[in-house]
Amino acid sequence: MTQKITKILVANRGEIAVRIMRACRDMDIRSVAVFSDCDAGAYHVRMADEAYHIGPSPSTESYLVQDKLIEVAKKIGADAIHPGYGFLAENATFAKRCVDEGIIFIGPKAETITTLGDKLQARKAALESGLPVVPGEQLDDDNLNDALEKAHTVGFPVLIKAAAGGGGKGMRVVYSPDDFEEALRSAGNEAGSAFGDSRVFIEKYLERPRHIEFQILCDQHGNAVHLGERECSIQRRHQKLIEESPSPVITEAMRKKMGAAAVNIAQKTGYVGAGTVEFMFVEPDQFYFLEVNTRLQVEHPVTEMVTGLDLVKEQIAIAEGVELSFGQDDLSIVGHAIEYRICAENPEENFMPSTGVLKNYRLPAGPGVRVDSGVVIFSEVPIYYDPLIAKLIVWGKDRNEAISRGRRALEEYRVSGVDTTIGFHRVLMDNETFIRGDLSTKFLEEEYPEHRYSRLNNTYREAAAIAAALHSFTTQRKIRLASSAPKNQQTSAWQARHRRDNLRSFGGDR
Amino acid sequence: MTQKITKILVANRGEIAVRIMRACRDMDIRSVAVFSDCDAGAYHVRMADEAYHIGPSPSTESYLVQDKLIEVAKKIGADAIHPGYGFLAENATFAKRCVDEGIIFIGPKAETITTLGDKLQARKAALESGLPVVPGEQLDDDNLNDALEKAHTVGFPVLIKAAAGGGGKGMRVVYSPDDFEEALRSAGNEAGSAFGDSRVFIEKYLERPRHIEFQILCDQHGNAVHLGERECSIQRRHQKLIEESPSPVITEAMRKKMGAAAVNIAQKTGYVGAGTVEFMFVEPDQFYFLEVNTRLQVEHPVTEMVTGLDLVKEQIAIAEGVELSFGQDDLSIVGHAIEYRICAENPEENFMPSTGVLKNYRLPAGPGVRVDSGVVIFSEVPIYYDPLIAKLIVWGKDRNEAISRGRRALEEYRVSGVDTTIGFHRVLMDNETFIRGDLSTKFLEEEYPEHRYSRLNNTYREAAAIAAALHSFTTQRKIRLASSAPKNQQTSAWQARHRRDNLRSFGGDR
Amino acid sequence: MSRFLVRIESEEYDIGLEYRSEKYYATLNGREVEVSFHRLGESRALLLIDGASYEIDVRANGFDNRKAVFMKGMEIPTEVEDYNLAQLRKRAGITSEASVEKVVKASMPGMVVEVRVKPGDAVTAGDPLLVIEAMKMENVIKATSNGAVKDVSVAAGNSVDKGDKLLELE
Amino acid sequence: MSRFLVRIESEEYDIGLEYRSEKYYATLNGREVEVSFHRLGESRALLLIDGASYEIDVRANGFDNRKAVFMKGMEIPTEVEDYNLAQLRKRAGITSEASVEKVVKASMPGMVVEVRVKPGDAVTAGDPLLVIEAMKMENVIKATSNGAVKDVSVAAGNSVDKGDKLLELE
Repeated sequence: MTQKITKILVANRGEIAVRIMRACRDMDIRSVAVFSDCDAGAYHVRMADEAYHIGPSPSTESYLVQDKLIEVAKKIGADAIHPGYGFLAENATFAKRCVDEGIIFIGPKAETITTLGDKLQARKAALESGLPVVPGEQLDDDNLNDALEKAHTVGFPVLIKAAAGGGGKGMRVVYSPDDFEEALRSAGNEAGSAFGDSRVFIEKYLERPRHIEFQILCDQHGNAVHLGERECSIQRRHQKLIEESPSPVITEAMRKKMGAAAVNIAQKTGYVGAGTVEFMFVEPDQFYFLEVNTRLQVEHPVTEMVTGLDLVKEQIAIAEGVELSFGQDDLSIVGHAIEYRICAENPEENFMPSTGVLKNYRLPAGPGVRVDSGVVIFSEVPIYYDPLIAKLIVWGKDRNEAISRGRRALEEYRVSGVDTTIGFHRVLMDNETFIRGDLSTKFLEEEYPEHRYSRLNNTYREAAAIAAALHSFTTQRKIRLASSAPKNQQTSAWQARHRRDNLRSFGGDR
Repeated sequence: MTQKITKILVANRGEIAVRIMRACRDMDIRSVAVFSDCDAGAYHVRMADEAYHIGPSPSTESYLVQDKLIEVAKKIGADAIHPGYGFLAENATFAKRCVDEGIIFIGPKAETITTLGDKLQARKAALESGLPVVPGEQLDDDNLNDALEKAHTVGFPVLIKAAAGGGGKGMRVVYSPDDFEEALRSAGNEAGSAFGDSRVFIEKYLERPRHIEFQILCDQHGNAVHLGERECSIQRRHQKLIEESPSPVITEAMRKKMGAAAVNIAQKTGYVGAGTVEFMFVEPDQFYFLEVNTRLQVEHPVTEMVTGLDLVKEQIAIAEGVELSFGQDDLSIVGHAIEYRICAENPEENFMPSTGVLKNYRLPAGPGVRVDSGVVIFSEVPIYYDPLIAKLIVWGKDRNEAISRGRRALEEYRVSGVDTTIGFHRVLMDNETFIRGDLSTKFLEEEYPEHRYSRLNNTYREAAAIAAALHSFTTQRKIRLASSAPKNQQTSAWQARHRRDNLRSFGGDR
Repeated sequence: MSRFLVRIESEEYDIGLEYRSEKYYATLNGREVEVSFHRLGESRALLLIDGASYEIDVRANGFDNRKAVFMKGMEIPTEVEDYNLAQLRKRAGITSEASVEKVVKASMPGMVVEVRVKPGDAVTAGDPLLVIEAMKMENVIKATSNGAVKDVSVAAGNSVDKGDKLLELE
Repeated sequence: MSRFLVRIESEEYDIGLEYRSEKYYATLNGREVEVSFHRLGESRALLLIDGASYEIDVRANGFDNRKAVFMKGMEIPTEVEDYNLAQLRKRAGITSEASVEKVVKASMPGMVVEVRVKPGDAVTAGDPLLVIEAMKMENVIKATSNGAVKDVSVAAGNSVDKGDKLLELE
């Protein structure tokens, strides 16, 4: 009982929309883009077979408006909607709405999203599936004494977490009982205003855990597999920056054990589609269930690179009702992959977002290099959305080869017009602790407490000094030569010279 | 007894120079570019750690001048020279010269190059190694009757080939004994003037063979492996255009048999380094030795994609004296890879070379796509060298997935400023005979006798018509609006409008 | 509304265009089509035609009506004329300018290796006229229409630049 | 020969430059270096320094001496001055213009969420001044030097464009 999908509306933008459309093209499925005002010339619109305008730039007036998406999908006869990640990807209401309108939602069932989206319910499901969870306690609404007692049972430091949480909101680490009351109150308030749900719970706070997650795939016929782990310990503000697969510390035995646990909770909750089961991991072999992400994740390409699978194609096949074409034993991990999130941000200014037009944009290439980009040269990075503009993924036959290729590709990547995380990543690739694979979610604050990410040395400084002086020199020289020309001709001699010479050298060693 | 290489002079240009420098970076080896006048801003110069000018644009005055290359290598203390392909890659004199000067030549020994570079000697070596060769005969210099008799023994049609041949020069197909004498004479003359060696021999002419070649790797310690085959049957004028690995017709048993034959001749001739043993193949299981290419080949990336190895890194390790880190049994072929040669040529004008500046140059990307490019945006494609500007390589879990990704990547690839083979390749990916894998070296002339490579249909024609009319319309409109402006402002309204609007829309559906 | 006649291969398309309150309105052979047009660079634009997305590059030389439209991995040669002028021209029996070009020019720089015709020779479309070596390959320049050789401007051994006149037919 | 003083981090470099018969001649802290310079685009060039290859992008704003040099995956902030003027300035005890900038400007468009200081407040380098929300994230703007708040130009809820004045220190 399969239903061939022939046209997919991609309810997203940026790199993930482009990524999904590439899979559509590979499957000979027509892809449909939607776009807001400021995305009228965006790369995902150019990549699509069809494209429709859905509203003003703010996502609340465009990409998040369920009515508009459904309206376009029906008007143009799309069989299915792929939500990507973010926006409506984990919105149970939207998933249900699609189904009600006779459109396939490429993702898990609405009920599964609801269950796993609530941290308390997810924790319960994990316990029932026999997964280890971090020691912790649910809290009654208003009983502070009871809560404090439970905190003592769990043992300080404790972590207060919002039941409906995400993105670090409604989360507090409490080291001492004295600070508990205030932290509890403020976490509840923050959760209430952010999610409309002030329920919180407490967990034992792990000081230096690794973030390890397992990719799962489940078809509509009860078959489920895991595709190995990803290590995503390099984070800032609970947002991942570098992900890799496999993890440097997961043995084959641990992979089997944790993978089985991941498949188990998926099957217990009736999971369908691609998903991720997240764990905290403490060496050598303790792991704790964290949560399930009911969507395709940003970092899915590292799993693709080491398994040879195309996860978006698998998602679509599952949505069509096709059985998985492989079992757990058919899968193996080959080599090592690392993903670098290329964000329009200034790492030294606490990753402050940066906007602008990409005056230069040149992708790295060659052996072992993949780029999933949402922008091209002359694209504008608008203010309205996530600052992730692209992902660089490298593959090597082992972790060392992957790191070497990462270094090379990051140096090849050329972007001008916005600040990016490229230089930051390049610095990390020389970090001995990273190279040793000694990672934790505390990595950045421990290694770079000053937020300075530099590999400037005297040779580079000298080269940059000569470059800067040459820029001044050539500009001055031209202004002198052109001083009798009308004023508007004087702006930039560097430019003027270039235009006249039409890309030829003006000097050099000929 | 290994010698660590720390600095490599890359005696080449274009995509292969860039490719080699990428491997150097991955191995933390300093790479040195050399460049001619017109390559002063070339991509390989920008990619290098160091770069030195070696002469005027014609390759006979720069890239082929052995003295200059040796001089630079010695001046800057390069341990090794990598010749790439073409230029001096198969020049035994240069290989010997390097060794004499104490510089490692990354390639086989001079003697091996000499032996295998001569078709008659190579044929003899193949026979001695027990490889099947095409039925054929050596010819005495001046005895026509004897030659004709031998042609009859071999059986018409016969192929007359120059002993020193290459690139189709000194080669004639003869269908009838009546044409034999003239063909023999003209082939000899052509060979004499092209190679300074008028010796020719005759072979049975195979009508529709496949071109199948095996990649080999041999270290300095007598270890040798093959890395499976490449099928390179899609050719024009004896030059390959599309290569893939594995071949759609080679079974595991045939791969073993032919691979063993390839390893055998390599070991018999004392081969060291990376090389390719070429065969003609007639279904279902006949194969004939053709020649050995004593260099890295253009199409090496398809082998890299299905084996996970980096052949340039392997070459360098072998040159350092390191033993191969794997045996034949450790190797396996995973998935399927196809390479498209992106040449600055017009396929419909018999692949006439095209030169110019790349006003737009955007690489395809995403899952399963690799690009080895020798150019970037604003690069100039000069008249002096090979028209190959880049290679697009796609990988899929099977041949169908690779073809689908090839289609998609070719449509993503955007080049303006020169003609290219991109559209040609895209058309071939819809060809049923190609999709079936029914290939031969006659493929192009059989399938496209008119040299027309088009997939225009009415929908595309209509879109192009509207685009062209809009271009005229917007240009006219601006000229009208600007008619009182000074003359030099009128050139292109499309441009003018663009500059003023700074990348914003001028119309559309907002 | 401006009206254009666009020729692609042997097909002709009648395109009407109008720009009104920041929008483009188009007709294709008399039928209305929804068009949205977004500039992406000097000669590039994103064109949506009834929703279908085309990223286009247009190359025009400014000397004649020909424009090359690059899209979906294809380079499509087009000829654009004012619709009314095209009708006048047709009624007068004049073929369009692209097909009456009789001057053979070098399409790339190179060296003339061989000239195979001389003034007065009759040639048929497809006949080899001369051979130019460029990028280490010999390229045969062929006649694109029937005619007679009027004049040969180069000789074997000459270097030519792109656009140089090679010979003229009549 | 023109002479420049270039400051990168806390290091100073004395660069001499001359252009003679189509070649550049350079000195670095008095030492001669071989320089070759090849234009690649509007603000890009290939620079060979004693053979070492650097593909550079230079961004200059035209208002002050600062230029950002992008190379080898790094963006390197530099300050370039005429060498002699720099010496005069130093003798007069004036610090370079970059470090005396007291006007805090928005480095990106966004919305002011919170203003944490008011005129008259004393601030130390690193103190939070205000919070701007952009791209769904809150960004804290901090003082880059010690001083007192002279004037605040925005209030919570205001939208700001890149380059807008936010407040001024003294």
